[in-house]
Amino acid sequence: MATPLLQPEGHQHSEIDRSGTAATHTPDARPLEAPPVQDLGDKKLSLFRLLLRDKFATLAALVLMFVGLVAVFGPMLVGDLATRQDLLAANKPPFSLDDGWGYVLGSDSLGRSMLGRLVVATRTTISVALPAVGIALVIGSLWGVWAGYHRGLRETISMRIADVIMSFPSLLLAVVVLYVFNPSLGNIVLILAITRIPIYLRTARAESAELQSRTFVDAARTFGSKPTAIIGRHVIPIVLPTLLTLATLEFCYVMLAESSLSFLGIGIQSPDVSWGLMVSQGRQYLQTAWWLSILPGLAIVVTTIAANILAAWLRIATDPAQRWRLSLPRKRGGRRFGTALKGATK
Amino acid sequence: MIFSTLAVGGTLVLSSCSVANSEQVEGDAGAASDTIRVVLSQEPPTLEACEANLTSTGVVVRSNVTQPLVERNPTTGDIEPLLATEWEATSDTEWTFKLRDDVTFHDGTPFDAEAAAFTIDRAVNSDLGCNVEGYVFGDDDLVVEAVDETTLKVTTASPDPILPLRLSFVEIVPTSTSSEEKVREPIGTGPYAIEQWDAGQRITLAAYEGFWGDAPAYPKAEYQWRSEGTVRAAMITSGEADIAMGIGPDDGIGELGVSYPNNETIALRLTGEIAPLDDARVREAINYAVDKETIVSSLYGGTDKVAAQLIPEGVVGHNPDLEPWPFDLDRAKELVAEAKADGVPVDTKITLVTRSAQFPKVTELSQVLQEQLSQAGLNVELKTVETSQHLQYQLRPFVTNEGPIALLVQHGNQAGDAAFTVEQYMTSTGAQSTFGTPEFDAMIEEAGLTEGEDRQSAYEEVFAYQNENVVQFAMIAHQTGIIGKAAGVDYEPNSSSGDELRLSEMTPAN
Amino acid sequence: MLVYLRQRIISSLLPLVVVVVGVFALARLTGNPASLYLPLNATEQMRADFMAREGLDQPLLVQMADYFGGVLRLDFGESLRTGEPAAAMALRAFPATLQLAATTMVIAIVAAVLVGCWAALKPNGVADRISSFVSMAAASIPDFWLAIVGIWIFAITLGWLPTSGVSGPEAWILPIATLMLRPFGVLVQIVRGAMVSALSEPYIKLARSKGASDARVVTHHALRNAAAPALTVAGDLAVGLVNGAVVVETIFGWPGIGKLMIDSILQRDFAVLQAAVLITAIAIFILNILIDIGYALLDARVRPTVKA
Amino acid sequence: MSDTQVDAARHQDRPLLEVKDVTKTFHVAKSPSGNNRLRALDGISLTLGRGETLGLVGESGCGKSTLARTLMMLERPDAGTVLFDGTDPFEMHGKELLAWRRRVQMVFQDPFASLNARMTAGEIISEPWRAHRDMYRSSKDREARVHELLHLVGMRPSDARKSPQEFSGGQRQRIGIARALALDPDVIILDEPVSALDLSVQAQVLNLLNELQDRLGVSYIFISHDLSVVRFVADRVAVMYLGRIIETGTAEQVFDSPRHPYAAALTSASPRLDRSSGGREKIILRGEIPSPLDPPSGCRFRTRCWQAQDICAEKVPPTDQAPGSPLHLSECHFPLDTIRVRSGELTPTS
Repeated sequence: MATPLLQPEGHQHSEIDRSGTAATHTPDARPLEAPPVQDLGDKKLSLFRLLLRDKFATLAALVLMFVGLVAVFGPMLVGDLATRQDLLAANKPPFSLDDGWGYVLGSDSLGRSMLGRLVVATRTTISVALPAVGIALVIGSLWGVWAGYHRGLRETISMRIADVIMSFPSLLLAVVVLYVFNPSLGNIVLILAITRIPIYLRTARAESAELQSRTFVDAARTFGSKPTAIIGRHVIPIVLPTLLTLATLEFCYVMLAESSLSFLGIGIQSPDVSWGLMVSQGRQYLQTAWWLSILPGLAIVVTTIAANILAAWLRIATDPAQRWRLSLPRKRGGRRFGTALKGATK
Repeated sequence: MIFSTLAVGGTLVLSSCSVANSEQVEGDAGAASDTIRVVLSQEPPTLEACEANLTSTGVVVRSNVTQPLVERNPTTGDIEPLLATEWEATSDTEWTFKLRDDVTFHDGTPFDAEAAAFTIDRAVNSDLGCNVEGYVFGDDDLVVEAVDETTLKVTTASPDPILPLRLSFVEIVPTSTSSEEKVREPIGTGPYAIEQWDAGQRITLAAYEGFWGDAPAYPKAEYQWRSEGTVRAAMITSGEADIAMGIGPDDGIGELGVSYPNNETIALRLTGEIAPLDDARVREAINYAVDKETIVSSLYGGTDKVAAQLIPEGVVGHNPDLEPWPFDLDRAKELVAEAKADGVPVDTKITLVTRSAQFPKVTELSQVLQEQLSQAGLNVELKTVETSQHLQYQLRPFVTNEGPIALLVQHGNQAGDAAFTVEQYMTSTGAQSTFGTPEFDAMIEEAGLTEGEDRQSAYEEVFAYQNENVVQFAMIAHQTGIIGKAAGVDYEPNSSSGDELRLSEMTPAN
Repeated sequence: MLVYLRQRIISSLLPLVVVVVGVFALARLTGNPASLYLPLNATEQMRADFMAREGLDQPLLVQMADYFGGVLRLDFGESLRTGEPAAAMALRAFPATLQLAATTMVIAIVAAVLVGCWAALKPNGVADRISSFVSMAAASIPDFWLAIVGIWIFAITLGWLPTSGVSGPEAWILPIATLMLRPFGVLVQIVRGAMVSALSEPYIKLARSKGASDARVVTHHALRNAAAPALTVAGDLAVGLVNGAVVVETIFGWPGIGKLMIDSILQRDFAVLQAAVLITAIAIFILNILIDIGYALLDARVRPTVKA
Repeated sequence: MSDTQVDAARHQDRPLLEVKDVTKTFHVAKSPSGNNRLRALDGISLTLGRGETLGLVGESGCGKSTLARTLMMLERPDAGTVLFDGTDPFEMHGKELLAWRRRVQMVFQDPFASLNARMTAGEIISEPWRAHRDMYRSSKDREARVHELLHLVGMRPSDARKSPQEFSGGQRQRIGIARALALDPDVIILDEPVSALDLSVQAQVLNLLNELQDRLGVSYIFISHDLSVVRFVADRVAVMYLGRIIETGTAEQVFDSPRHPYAAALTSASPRLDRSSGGREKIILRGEIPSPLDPPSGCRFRTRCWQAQDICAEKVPPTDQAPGSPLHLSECHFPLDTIRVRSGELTPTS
């Protein structure tokens, strides 16, 4: 059987060519039908303007801003409302102004204002979830990017460490830390952060391992760029949106994990209060006082959804290759939220 | 008679049915009539008879699978005959028991004095490390002797007026039982024999046809376990179970909850040798500051009783005349201020240690206590720990270096005699006592040697003395347990139901 | 592939040992189990006896050597709590978890693929918006709360399902529904995103313009592209489930490994804890390898090259 | 091009780049025969003179790209030496290495993959200077130089602010060339620089490359499987087969009188820009390229060669000089000048 000597396609793809350039690129695609974007000199300003074009993203941003403000200033405003007990006025239903605005969301099983407790819990929740996600994100991502870029032994060892952490019972870790040390906020943050590092580590490694074989990374190597410079310039900016989207999903996970720790009695301890703890403690009262668990649960759900919407939007807005989509007229705007996540989460 | 409440209906006939298939689906309507379904809060770690004083084991085993020689009537506190028909102290240290001669074990072997002697020897004198040994007997071994088939002689190292009470915790097993290792599924003389244990899922018991007493109303019993109180409650309301143990006041059991005094008392135990708790005025202030009435009425739906002492009514030594400390915040503040004026460091942080999930609403209670003590002008910090950690605070050697501690304790006197309480909680070297006084120690030791009426009044004095002169405790409440009970079952729980759930007292309601 | 498998298995052995050693050491940091297993009024002598009987009076390294010596003879020790062999307890509990996890993942993946594809066909359409909100909400509801609400509604109020337990197929519904929410929510997002990307690729547009039906485009072209990220995420989610759905197992009385682990931790039942961790760690390593293989089959780009 | 050192070096006699016996083996998953060593380069030797264009041709998988990557130090050879101006870059470290990097640059095959889509054209072109901080220190200088480079490759200064998505393939490749020129290299390795482009665009880019060479005096190693393109740009040509160079010579020598049967087959198959020499019959090779994991013994081409004899399986053919042209080398036991290149005769008979 005779075969043509030269393969007709203009695409060289040998077994030893490990460049792995994305096979999805057709050899001669015309430029994407990208309409010229207005001059994006001032990125911040235009980001803001782009945001305003998207109702959902704007709403999400407002919700998050509100949550942030409540976390920072709320506790000052509510004063001792969150701690003032009145056993004789326990479990008052919400949406009644009989006891003043402080009790508009009802009272809990000790007669404390639900509003006040939700506000105080906002700060605790955020100050557990944000640092936990942040620490895991920074450590896991940098480690994963580094391991994936260099491959070889560094990659193998890193992945096995990730395996170890992932198959380690996080509850044991929690009990140990809380036993040997104290169940302080800092320790809970630490546990949640450590156990979530592998998620970022694995995702960042996979992306980075793929990126380090890209041609533009090879190009950077031929200039003599150092690995750290290449990672900083070519790998991290591309991996970051995926990792950030992942982080917003993780933000939700961490809030839930913290509430599960509370459910098992080893999470945030009274008199500190978080949304998760409120849901956990309120579960007993589902049939007698539903608001004890529903209201903090709603806070978790709304915050999570807002964070996810904004993250999906941000992912597009920060990607020059996709940004034009946002400036299209409304009905054609393709991926407004919920874009591709290659990230792994649990 | 012993089981006066026991009613034998026509269901007796059903007991002759062969062992039904054990894969009966719960909720099966047909199952309701001949199987009593109980849901516990945890799976028994073992059913070993010599561990039956553990609540989770005893609730299944005691009086159902195995029986002791004598038993304590939970209502009257009297010791009543069971496998032994009569007993007497033949000397200061020697007791003689007359045993029944019509009893057989589930394997058909007859019960006799030898089996009883073997059991006591195995539980108390062996190296098995039985829980009952540490729980009801001291360091000294017992000398047991089977005089004849139906006569048992027990000799103690020192005089022990409550030996029969102690022996009521020893569940009799046949001599074929291993004395080398513990046995997960014991053979006993009780109305039910263990049929099957599907680890992790359920235990089924079947009525023993050769039982010496009246046959139980339900030919079969099935135990399951769920750790969530709301789920146990739900199983009653949805008809999946007939009896649910350990229901909390907000678990949603509704009308089907039956409350009973469970002999548990909650109190704050104060480290009386660490400032500022070393000042009696501060300890008194804590007693005044706790608003027990409101706690009981608001948190516990008014079913608990405000406590004045560590044991409830019905336990030998309970002092009926003792009044609970009144709630008087002003007086508390005054006492703290006085102490402060005398240089007592009342601003020192006091750690209020509680154990998560120890009893219903413990989290709520601890926050209330923290708030109320703070109102009195004390600096109180809350610390919630899990069981293992809690024990480090509860038992000697205590946690040190954590400053003054107010420990929330839940004490249950299962045995029905104040001796089991005061030796532990009130002597200056008691395993669970932080301090005491020499006079008090002497008083307690004397009380332990008394009998009958003297014993009652001696312990009454001990409790009064504690409140007046020692004040190691700030009493809160005698608790009430709630059992979930399906409408189709007649059962009246009593103070020992939590430790010893007598299936033979349960009958189908008509 | 075989070379890769062998290397992977060898390189996974060490982490396995690390996990067990770590659990061994950490568990013993949480204090002495003696007081948990002895009566409250146990004497010092009884304590000492207990420690000697359980070998807990030995130095940590000696205990560890003893343990690993036993493991090599397949003796994993006995439970302090029940006196049963620890390995038997772990092996008994594990299938319950595995069955639950596997069923949950299969249903979650199928449902997520269907919903995700449906949403992706018309980005920003009504279906898309609804599924986005529902899936995100699903992923952010605390599972224990949902479990209790589920029992309340379906077992108590409606009486359709049993509250808990493992009897009969209908007892699986609530635990699975509770467990699958988060995997489902996250996977819908992934599938939808990947599908939107895939559907906007030129070759898909070409296929569509040639008149291929939506269903065909989705199943023959786009889904294959969307599978890789979905597999990664699904794998990690499954690892989470295999490691024990503690909360769901606790509430529904499901005799699984997660519940066994938390009980063993709280009861300081070291031998059982170690056996349980070991068996889940092995399962997770196997799962990870399967994910790698699946990934390699799907996408040659990430097939690991083995370097000498 | 004011670097005096470079100028001085350029006037010496020895070749700018000398590759001797370079071998590169990859370890891969095992083949059916149990071999896991893939010999991508097997004793490659070649030279490149100043201002010269060396065309490197061969089928996909023959090792061309590996050679390019090795020359760029993206891969390290297992054996052999690479001498650039008499020194081995693989022995270099630190500043010396960085200085060498400046002299050798590369243009990649895929203009879509070789440019980071998140950067603007200006950022891409100026990226090399981030590693070479001594060049164009001020941002003003850089900007000016970027505009200059854009102009050099035929683009507008305003293009500097655009991102790669906004350009066509040809424009992107121009940006890639501008980036390669940013460091003022002496040698540019062009790995299939036009194969991803439309035919009309190909010609434009090739013309640009020729023009740049004339203007800047750079040397090219031009890798392609497209013979017509190579013929258009190359001064000399090297033909690769399964990791070895089996024939080198001037473009005329290799194209018009190939000595190795493979080169003959290759050149016969190429559509010719210049038809003046008269149509040669196309040679159709039988069989697939053997797996590089299990290359044939002796002469690697023997499995597809129509004149293979027993000796071809036993001995690796020696290097053979064409009579009268000492620089026209080939590796064949039976070079083609011993038989007549005539239509019909070369067609395999099976």
